[in-house]
Formats: sequence, structure tokens, C-alpha cells
Amino acid sequence: MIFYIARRLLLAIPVLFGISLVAFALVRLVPGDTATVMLGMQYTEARGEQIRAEMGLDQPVPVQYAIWLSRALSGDLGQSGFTGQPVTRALRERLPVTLQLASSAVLFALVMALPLGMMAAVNRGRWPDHLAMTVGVAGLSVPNFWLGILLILLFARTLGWAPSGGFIHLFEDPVGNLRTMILPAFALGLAVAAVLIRTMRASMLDVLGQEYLRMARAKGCGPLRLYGVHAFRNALVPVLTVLGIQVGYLLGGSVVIESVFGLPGIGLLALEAIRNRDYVLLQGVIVFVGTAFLLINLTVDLLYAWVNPQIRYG
Amino acid sequence: MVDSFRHAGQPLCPHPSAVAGLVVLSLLGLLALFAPVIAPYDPFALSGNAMLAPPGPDHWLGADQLGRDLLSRLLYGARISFHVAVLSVGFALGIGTLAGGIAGYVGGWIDQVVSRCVDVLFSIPDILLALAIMAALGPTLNHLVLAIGIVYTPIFARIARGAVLDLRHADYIEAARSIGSSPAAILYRHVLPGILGPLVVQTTLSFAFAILTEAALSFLGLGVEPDQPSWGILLNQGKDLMERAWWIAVFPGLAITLTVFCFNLVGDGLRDALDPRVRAEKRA
Amino acid sequence: MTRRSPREFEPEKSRPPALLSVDGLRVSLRSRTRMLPAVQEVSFSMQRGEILALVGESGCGKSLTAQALLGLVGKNSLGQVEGSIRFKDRELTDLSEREMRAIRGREIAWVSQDPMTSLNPVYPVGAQIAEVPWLHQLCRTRNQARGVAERWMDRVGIPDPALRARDYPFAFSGGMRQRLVISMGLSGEPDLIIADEPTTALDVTIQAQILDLLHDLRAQTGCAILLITHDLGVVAQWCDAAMVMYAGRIVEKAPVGELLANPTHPYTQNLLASVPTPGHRRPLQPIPGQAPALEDIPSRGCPFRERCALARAACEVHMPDLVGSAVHRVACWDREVKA
Amino acid sequence: MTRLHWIWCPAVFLVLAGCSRNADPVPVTERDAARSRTNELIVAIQSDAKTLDPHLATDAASMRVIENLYDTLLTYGSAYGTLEPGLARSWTLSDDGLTYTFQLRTNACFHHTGRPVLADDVVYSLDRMRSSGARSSVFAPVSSVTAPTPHTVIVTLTTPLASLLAHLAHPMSAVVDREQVGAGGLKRADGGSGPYALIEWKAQQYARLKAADTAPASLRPRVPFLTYRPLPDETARTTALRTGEVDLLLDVAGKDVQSLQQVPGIVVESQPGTFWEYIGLNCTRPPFDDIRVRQAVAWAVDRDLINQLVKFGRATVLDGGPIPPNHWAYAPFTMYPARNLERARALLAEAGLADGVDVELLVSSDFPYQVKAAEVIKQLLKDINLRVTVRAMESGVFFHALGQKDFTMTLVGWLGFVDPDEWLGLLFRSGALWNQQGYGNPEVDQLIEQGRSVTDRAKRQDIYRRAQEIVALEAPMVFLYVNERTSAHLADVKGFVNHPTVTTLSLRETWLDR
Repeated sequence: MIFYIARRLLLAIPVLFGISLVAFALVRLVPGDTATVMLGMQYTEARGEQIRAEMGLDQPVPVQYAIWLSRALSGDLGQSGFTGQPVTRALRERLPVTLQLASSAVLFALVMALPLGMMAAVNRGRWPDHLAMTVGVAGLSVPNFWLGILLILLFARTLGWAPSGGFIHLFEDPVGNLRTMILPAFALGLAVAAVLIRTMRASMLDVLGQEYLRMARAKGCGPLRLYGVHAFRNALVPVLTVLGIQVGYLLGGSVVIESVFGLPGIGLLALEAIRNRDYVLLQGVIVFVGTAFLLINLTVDLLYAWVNPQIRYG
Repeated sequence: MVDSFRHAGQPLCPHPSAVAGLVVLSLLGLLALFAPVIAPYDPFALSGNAMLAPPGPDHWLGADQLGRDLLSRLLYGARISFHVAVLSVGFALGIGTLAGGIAGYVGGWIDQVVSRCVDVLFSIPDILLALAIMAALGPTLNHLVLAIGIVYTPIFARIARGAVLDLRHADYIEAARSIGSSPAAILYRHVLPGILGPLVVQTTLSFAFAILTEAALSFLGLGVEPDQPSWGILLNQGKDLMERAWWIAVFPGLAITLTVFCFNLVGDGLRDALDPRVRAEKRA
Repeated sequence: MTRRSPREFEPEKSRPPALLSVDGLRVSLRSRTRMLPAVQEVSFSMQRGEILALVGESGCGKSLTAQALLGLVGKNSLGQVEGSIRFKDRELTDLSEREMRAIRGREIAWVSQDPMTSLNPVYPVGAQIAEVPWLHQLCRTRNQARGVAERWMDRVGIPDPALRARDYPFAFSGGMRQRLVISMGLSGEPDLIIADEPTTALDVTIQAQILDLLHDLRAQTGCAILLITHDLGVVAQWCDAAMVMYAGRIVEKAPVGELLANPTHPYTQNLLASVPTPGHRRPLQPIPGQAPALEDIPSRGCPFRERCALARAACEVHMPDLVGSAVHRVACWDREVKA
Repeated sequence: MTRLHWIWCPAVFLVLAGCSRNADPVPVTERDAARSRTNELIVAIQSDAKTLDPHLATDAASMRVIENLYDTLLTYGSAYGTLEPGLARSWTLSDDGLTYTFQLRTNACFHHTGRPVLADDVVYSLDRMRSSGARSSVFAPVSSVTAPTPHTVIVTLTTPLASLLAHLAHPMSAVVDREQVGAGGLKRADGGSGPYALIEWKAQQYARLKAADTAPASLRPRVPFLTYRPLPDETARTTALRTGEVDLLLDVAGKDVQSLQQVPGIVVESQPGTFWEYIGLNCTRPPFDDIRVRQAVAWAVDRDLINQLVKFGRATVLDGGPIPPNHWAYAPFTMYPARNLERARALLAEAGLADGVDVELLVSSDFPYQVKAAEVIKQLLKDINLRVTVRAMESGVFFHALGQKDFTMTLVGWLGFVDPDEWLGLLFRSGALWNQQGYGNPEVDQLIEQGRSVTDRAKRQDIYRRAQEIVALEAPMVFLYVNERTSAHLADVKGFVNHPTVTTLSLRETWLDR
């Protein structure tokens, strides 16, 4: 098991390296730079050069990359050119919001998808199946930002049940926090739920055809035990894998959803960084998100091993 | 044994939903194609009188803040959506399949390089990647196509590579090789047909994603020129007017949802029909 | 033909009331257009301690018959069960699903075809075995159930059961897994075990071990075993009586000795002729053609006629009844000729 | 056997997510000391402040927060165009108009260090503004700033500067705490002595202020806590006001005015403002280096239509000069009374562009109403064969492009504060920093110089009228309209004054009737 993790981590290194390279290169293709945006209308060559020199942007790009990479390896992603705030601190400030948003979305997706997918498989070809499959396709087809807008219109503007934007910290006002999170989590989670419903249904159908399930019935298991215990955990294995893949969607989707709901998370941070041509911050965000994606996938694989004992020992 | 009996005598399901999706898509495609003929108004024509006109006999789907006819804008918007989807997915399909196919077929360090690149692109969430590319290139239609194309290239590369790897050692390929067929001929005649199924499915599904991504980027203001009637832009313009003029945000959203829904239906149908693995599962 | 049951075979009528008696069992499966009869006119009975074989090619309805006995078909839209299944003076077809559940595993156990897939891969085997006594409230605590499970693992010959109970199925070999499946069947102390081809997935030496085990356990617990198999060798060696099934119908039924010595139905004869007999050098004769698929079973007449060398006009029209002596019955228009 | 622990995994994840809050050095007691809806005024702003350094800030959001943290020598009076004492309790001007002497208040203290504000600090701040600040150019005629006594500041000029006092009253002409600047800059810190002190600033969430203990009782604001919440989405802002999540909106979009007015419990106040918008034409680049092409645009634009479509008819069309009617220097003349396509076409033909030309119109995507206006202009100019491509950019890059004169045509706005020099001098003088059109006319330059040095209001009025006429005629900018300034607040917010400029100084006198 430890070898397995170690191997996975080793394999992640070139990918991480690649991400940093892409982030670095891409960000430097963006027209305009931090100095130009900071100075705006008051930009002059001299002052621009001065600021670039302060930020080390006057060095050749490979040198910049080398310096940045060596610092990044020691956990220092540099300082935002725009606010002077360390990137790691900006990330740390914003992370809880995105984390809460993404995990609420996943929670919502699981709560919705697992029973629906299971019901669909058990009642294959009948109305619960059709319902679940319709949700499964429709959920994938609704643009999440549109859904967000509609939710705001309905629940925030018309009914007044939830605020239409902004963020309240969990510890400052748990109820308020929940109220600010529920709509974005739904808007973001629906597509994940759709994918999971389909996966759950397919894997459940697969499991339902397995001999051990007939065996369990022959043992005298009732439906609850049959589906809830014997089938469920087996069916979960592909669902977990797919969930891992969905993390990428969640991280990307949170950019849009955070923008729609005005949630100050990593996604909004990325948009701000683009807006301000904040090189250091933007590459920090991309590298961070890429790393998070890899780590989450690793976690999912470990979870996978936990659900599926064969891998655990293999 | 019950299972082996279960679907005996059941004719191969013709996927009515996929057919319906295809019909609606063709209809949408025709509407987009003939938008200049069908559209009741010039989609850019301003009108002080029609400002925020609700849906009615003059403007079936209402008008926006600048008095532009929403139906006409939606029809022209479909052109943008389809244009971006077709070109970007075409780009992704071409480059991705080529890169993945070569990587899988040749193997060695080329495979390593391609695979790592694919991993890297996969690790950056698609919207974020597209955003960064759009920011780097600037908001034009061609750049939009390129950005979305790049984002969806790795998936095709991965599929093509996997399929080619599977096929590389298949008996009939070995046979072709042993009778001295050139690699190009083998790729074209034997490998390509073998990977066509998954690629067709992925292409269809990618259309759906591409339309969503285009809408999202336009919505965030990193899409095409702001007066163009891209569905994402229409939505963005509608969002602040929701209370006064719900139709501006609702109809484009419906258009996106419908189109993507149809692509998804067709994609699912194709997957069931073309993917032998799924077919086998379905039979079981 | 070395081993025989301790009790010699007796005529049915002189015996105590049967453990199981099946009468006119008919199982139909729903297809898109109609109900297809997959099992028809199956009647037989079993005594306590008896090992009865149900023989036939794959797809002939053996497993379906077994599942009907367990009430695993007919309770959903896929199939429909008609006829009577009397088990210990209860009519199983009248029981509710809940009542059936109390019987499954506890009174009628099932040992499935494929040990490789019959164990749930994500739970330790001990827990899976313990589930049976726990579900049927044979034990008051989970610990007791675990103890029962370990005891049964020990009895089916799994070394070091306390330790191995915590292992997952993939850690066991095929033979070991079949032992586990058997111990799972036995842990409810059932009166009837339905063993559905318990050895097909195993290699020959393991096969013999497993069948020996079943045989011994029958002797120890006195349970009856309905052994479903396509292997006449297995029938000859371990069973008391046998029924031959073809296209959902029982075509011949006799004590094993009688059946082997005096096969009457042409299908049985063909079946025997296609199996190599040790010591006898003779050419093997494969049965021409193949068993009909479910939807191809003719709605009238003898289903075997297509492959039968003795087919005649009557075979086209009516299905012969299962008739004959109390011990040996056969369903063939040709039986008079034979007799 | 039934292991359902996994159900809890996401839940635990959720809780952990909440736990990882950042460790701000501010003690909790201070952060939340007895704050409640009865003593806290929550103001919604369009975007988060970019910096808290008054000398660097150029965006309205930053100014909003900063102006309540800092003192200036003078402040704007609540009547538009008047000035009142601030840190300076009195001032005198020498007869030659070149030396201003300010007497400082003695009871002002910096929040962070508790140090009294002395003349040295004023000198330091003015020098900082003159040398590197965003508004250094307005202080160009200042030759020296000295502090002969701890409470006297002398500002010496090279030429008379009529607008100096108005410039000093600008909220960003703030006096900053030198020690705070040295301690790591003011970007995220409070170096002020103003009525409110910063408690906590959480990016994109809120900036929380409380009434400064250091302020003298007479100047202490009536509301103990003041919180700014950035809500970038227009809809979210109005919703937040309706649901009472925020108390005050400083900018209400034209489309929302009507609907908000109908909501009971919400007070909407509107008056003509000083934020005006224009089409900027780059006079150094073809085709707009030709005055006729510029004039063609001015004639081809339908200001009323844009006002109607984009501003819901709530702005005031500028058909003459840029200074709005509510200002004392307003010049009542009309240069472009209505759209006149014939004239526009004729002018273009004269310039040899009868077949039209392609131009790019640069706008900032951060101001959706300007993007909308650009869309309208694109259609309007199509009628005279000017084929416009609208290009929207994020504001940072956009303003850089403007500053570099790297554009052909733009649509943007300008916020005039108090002195007419802020309308004309900064924009139309040859080589002026904000003269991104590259416009130059010696006569205008001369008029602007005159306007600066003459202190008599009536004379200045004439001078600026002349300047406006020339500028409107030569059309480096096509003036469109001046916006209404509308604020909305809950009815129990009392004493807030909706000022024509962005200033919110009246927050000091605002109180909550709860």
C-alpha cells in the first residue's frame, strides 16, 4: 500500500512540473503585465521597468521560471504583484470557500445520485429508471451559470429564502453560511449528480447481475440488505472513480459559480488574477488547482482501495 | 440462467430518444443555417420602441435592452454555437487523435511525452484552462475555437492512444504487418476503423461540452465581440435584467440546454450502439 | 459407481411423507411479446437425506427449476411460476416474499454454480457466512454468528478458520471458495440444499473433494441435496436418483443404478453415449444438433424430436406423458417399443 | 458488517473545510465587540477595494473605504462645490496668490500609532503625493511644502493655482501616517486619522471599520461600526438591500431606480451627478487625426437614443461641453443639437472616407453599461459607413492601453469632482496625463492655464466656457451624457446625503434609527 502511494506520488511529479511549466508559459502569453495594470493610465516605460525590476519580471523568462520554481518547491509561491500579498496566503484565505462549495456540491450530488441511481437500476425500464435517466441527461445539459441565475431569481429575489450572493463564514454565522452556500452548491452539484446517477445506475445494474447478489438473496436477505449492503458497496467502486474525474469539473465550474454568486473562492481569485494580469498570482492559482486535482485523484484512488479490498492488498 | 433468458427475443432497441435528439439537432442546425432567411429582424437592429419588449406578436421571444429582437439573436447565436462547437471539436479530434494515435502506435519516448502532456492538460480544470488561454490570446471567435479545441484535445488523445494500444497487438493487425503493409496503410485501413466508434461517441459528447464551454466563456466576458448574439453573452446581458425582463436570460438558457441535451442523447445512443463493451454489458 | 447411499432405494409410496414434493411446476419467462414457458410439467419429490440429481444440458431449465424452488423467480415481472411446491407441508407458492425469505438460507439453502463470483468481493468471508445464522436469528449476538461461521469453515475443511474468516474472497483459491459457499449454505442448517453445478468451475481433483464433502455433510446433518449437474459421472458416483431434463421438461426419472443400467429415453441414451466410460473402449457419439433456445421450443409435440433418431409422427403432435413404473418413468412415444 | 462510515466522509470534509480559516492577527474581541445590526451600517460596494493607500488608489471602491479612514486638509461641503475645514481649521492665501498657510487642528491622532497628526505629517503626505502619487500632476505648480510650527503648514506655488484647495479637499489627498508607510506600506493597512479605523479587511468579503477611539468626541461618527461589502453583481446588490442584508447602496443602476422606489422601507435619492461618459477619439491616429472624421462621429451619434437604451433615459445628454448643468462652470451652449447623418456623411466625404473605414472601439468589460453603449454606437456609426469592432478588455489592461494612447476609439467615463480644472485641465491640456486622445490646441492650453491662475469665479466661468466650446467643436471627445447619481438605503438610515460626486463624507453624520 505504501509502495502504491509512493509510486503514485512519484508519477505525479512530472505532471506537476508540466503544470507549472504550462502555467508559467501561458501566463506570460497574456498581453499586458502586472506593471502595466498597476500603473494603468500613469504607465511610463521607466516606472514600468522599475516595477518589473522589483518583481523580477525584467529577468529572462527561463531565469524567472527557475527562480520561481525553486521558491515554489520550498512552499513559497511568491507575492501577488498587485496587492503584495503572498500568494499562499491569498490561496489560504480563499480555499475554505471553494472547498466548502465543492464539498457541499459533492455531498449534494452523492445524496441525490446514489439513491436515484440505485432506484433506477432496481426498477430498470420502469418510471423511476426513466426519471433518473432524464435527470441524468438533463443535469448534464443545463449550464450551471444559468441554473445559478434562475435559482437566484426564484429563491433569492422572488421568495427571499436565500441571499443572492456574497459569503458568510461558517464559524461567524453557521446558518447564514448555509444559506449562502445552498444555492451555489446545488447549481454546481447538479451536473455531478447527473454523471453520478448514470454511473451509479450502470454499476448497480452490473452488480445486480452478479452471482453473489443472487447468492445473497438465496441466503434470505431482504431488499434493504440486498441493495443497501451487498450491492451498494460494490456499485460504489466505479462511482468513486468517476467522482475523482468530476473533481476537475468541480474546480473549473466553481470559477463560474463563484462569479455568479459572488463567492470569494479560488475561482474568483483566478478571475481577479486574470483581470489584474497578476502573473504570480495566476500561475500560483493554476499550479495550486492542478496540484489539488492530482492530490484529490490520489485520495480517490486510496478511497477506491478502501472500498475494493483486492486493490488494498494487491 | 435467468439472465441469459432475460432479453432473449427482445429486438435491438432502436433508441427512440437518440433519434429524437438527432431530429431536433438537425432542426436546430437548419435554423442556424438559414437564420438570415428565417430571422424576423436584423439581430443587431436597435429600436427605442422595442426596448425590453416582452414576448408578443411583434417579438415572439421579446426584445433586449437595446430593443434587439431576441428570437433573431438566438437564431444567429445558434450559428456561433455550432460554428465554435464544430470547429473546436474538429480541431481537438484531429490533433488529439493524431497525437494519441501516433503515441500509441509508435510508443517509446514519444508516447511518454504525449501522455505526460495529456496528463498535464487534464490536471488543469477545463474552464480555468480555457479562461487562461482566452486571456492570453484575446477575445475573438477564432481564439475561442482554439481555446476550446486545446481544452478538449487531451480526451481524444487519450481515447485514440488507448484504442490504438489495444489494437496494436490484435491479430489482424499483426497479420497485416506480416504481409508487409506500410504503417500508414495499417493505420488508415485497420486501426482507424477500429477506433472510430469511441471517437464518434466522444465527438458527439464533446459538441455538448464545447457549446457549454463557449457559453460559459462568453458569459464570463471572455468570448466573442460583446455585441455578437452568442448564447452565453445573451445570458450575461439578461442576468442583470432578470426581474424586469426574464425572457432575455431564460430563452438563451433554454436554447443551450435543449441543444446540449440533444447532443447528450445522441451521444448516449451512439455509445450504446457503437461501443462493444457497453453493448456486451447491456446484453448481460 | 463405488459409493452408494447408506440406504437402499425404496419405492416412493412406502416411504415417509416427502420433504419436498413438486407438482406440475411451470415457469414462464416474460419476453417482449409473450410469456415463454421455460419449465413445464415438472413433478418430483424428495426425501430427507436424499441426493437427487437434475441432469441436462445447459439452458434446459435446471437452474430455473432450482430458483423457482427458492422463490427467486415469479415474484417479479420477469417470470411467472405455476404449479405446486410443497415443502415440509407448506405450499411455497402461497407464501409471501417475507415468509419465503425466512425459508431461504434457513430451510432451503443454495450452493451456486460459480464459486469465483458467488462471494461478495468487498466483505470478509467470515462475515458473509455469519450473515446466514445472524439473519435467521440462529444466534443472539454477532460474535456467536461469527463463531458459527468459523465452525462451519472448519467443518468444510478450511484450515485456520478464525484467522481466515477475516480474509476477503480474492485471497482464496477456487476450491476453497466453493467450500466457503458450501459452508455458507450449511450455516443455516437447512433441510434441503440445492447445489447448482457446484463443481463445474473447478478442476477434476477439487471436484471430487467438494462432492465428497457434500456427501459427508449429508451423512452428518441428514439434509437432502438437489444436485444440479450436466455431468453423468458425478451423477453416477454421488447421487441416489436422477432426473433428466430436456427443454424445460423432465424426460426420464429413475434411481441412479437403474438409469445408468437401463436408459430408456433416447436423449438419456445419447447423453450416456457421449460420455466416456472408464474401461470401455467405444467411440463417443455426440448428440446431433443442439438444444433449442427458449423461444424456439416448439409449442406442441416432443421438443427432442428434431435431434431424435426415433422420431415419428406422434412426436410432432403431442408431448408424451411421464409414465412407467414407480421407480422408473420416462416421457417418450418410443418407450413401448423399448419395453 | 454494514459499514456506512463513508457517508460521514464528505461531512467531515465539510467541517474541516470550515476549520481552515486564516489566522488574522486581529484579536477576536475587537473583531466582534458588540457588533449588531443596530450599531452597524453595512454599505454595498461594486467591487472590493484594490488598495487602502490613498495616494495610489484610483478606483472608486478603494476611495470609498479610504475616505472614511483618512483626514484631508479640507473637505467637500455637503452643498456641491463648497469646501469646509478638515484637518486644517483655517487657511490664508498671500496676496500674490502663491502662498497658502494652513493652521491644523490639534486633536487629530493616527489610529494605529495613536500619534497626534502634526504639520510634518502633512508635509510628508503632500510630498509623497507630489512625487509619486496617482494625482501628482495636479500639484505640479506646488514648489514647496514646509512646516514652520507643529501645527502650521505652508504651501508655496510657482504660479497661482485656483484649484489647489479643491485638490486638497479631494478625498485621496489624505494625510498618512509616515510610520505606517515605513512599516510595510498602506496597501492593506490603515495609516489614517479619520473618523473610522480599520478593524479587518477580508478580500472580497468585507472591510470592517469602527468609529475611531482617537477621534475627538465632536468628530466621532454616530454609527459605531461601518462595514463595506463588495457585491459585484448588480442584481445581488439590490437584492441585498431589499432583504435588509445591507443598509446602503451607493450606486443604483438606472434600470433599478424605478423598481426600488416602489419598495416600501427603501429610500431612493437621485440627483444629477458628475460622472460623465464620452467617446474618446485618438487624435494622433488615422482616421481620427482628421478633425472632420471626429466631427462626423459627433454628428452621427444619437445621444438621446443611447441615453434611452443604456441609461433608461435617466442621464442628462451633453450636447455642448462636458461640465454638467449642476456645476457653477456649466456653459449653456449646444454644439450638436441632434443626430445629423447628412452632415456626418458630408464631413466624412470631405475627409475622403465616403466609403467608410474600419475602426476598433475599446471598452472596459468591467463596466457593462459602457459595453452596451459601445454596441449602440457600433450600430449608429454603421449608418455613416464607420465599421466598428467593439473590443472589451478588463479595466486594468484597458486603462493601460488608454494611457499608452494605444487605441483608435474608446468609450469611457470621467468623474469630475469639484473644480472645473478637474474636468478640463486634466483632460485637454497638451501632454496632460489623462489626455489620452493626444489632443492639443494652444488656445485651449492657454485658457486652461488662465483658468487655473485666476481666482475670480465669474472670470473662470467665461474662460472655461470658451475652452469647452473649442473642445466640443474639435471633438477629441464626443460627449455623451452625465449620469445621475442615485443612492438607496433602508428607511431607518438617517442623515445620509447623496452627494453628486462619489464622496460619502456624510457617513460621519449618518445614524441608524433602530
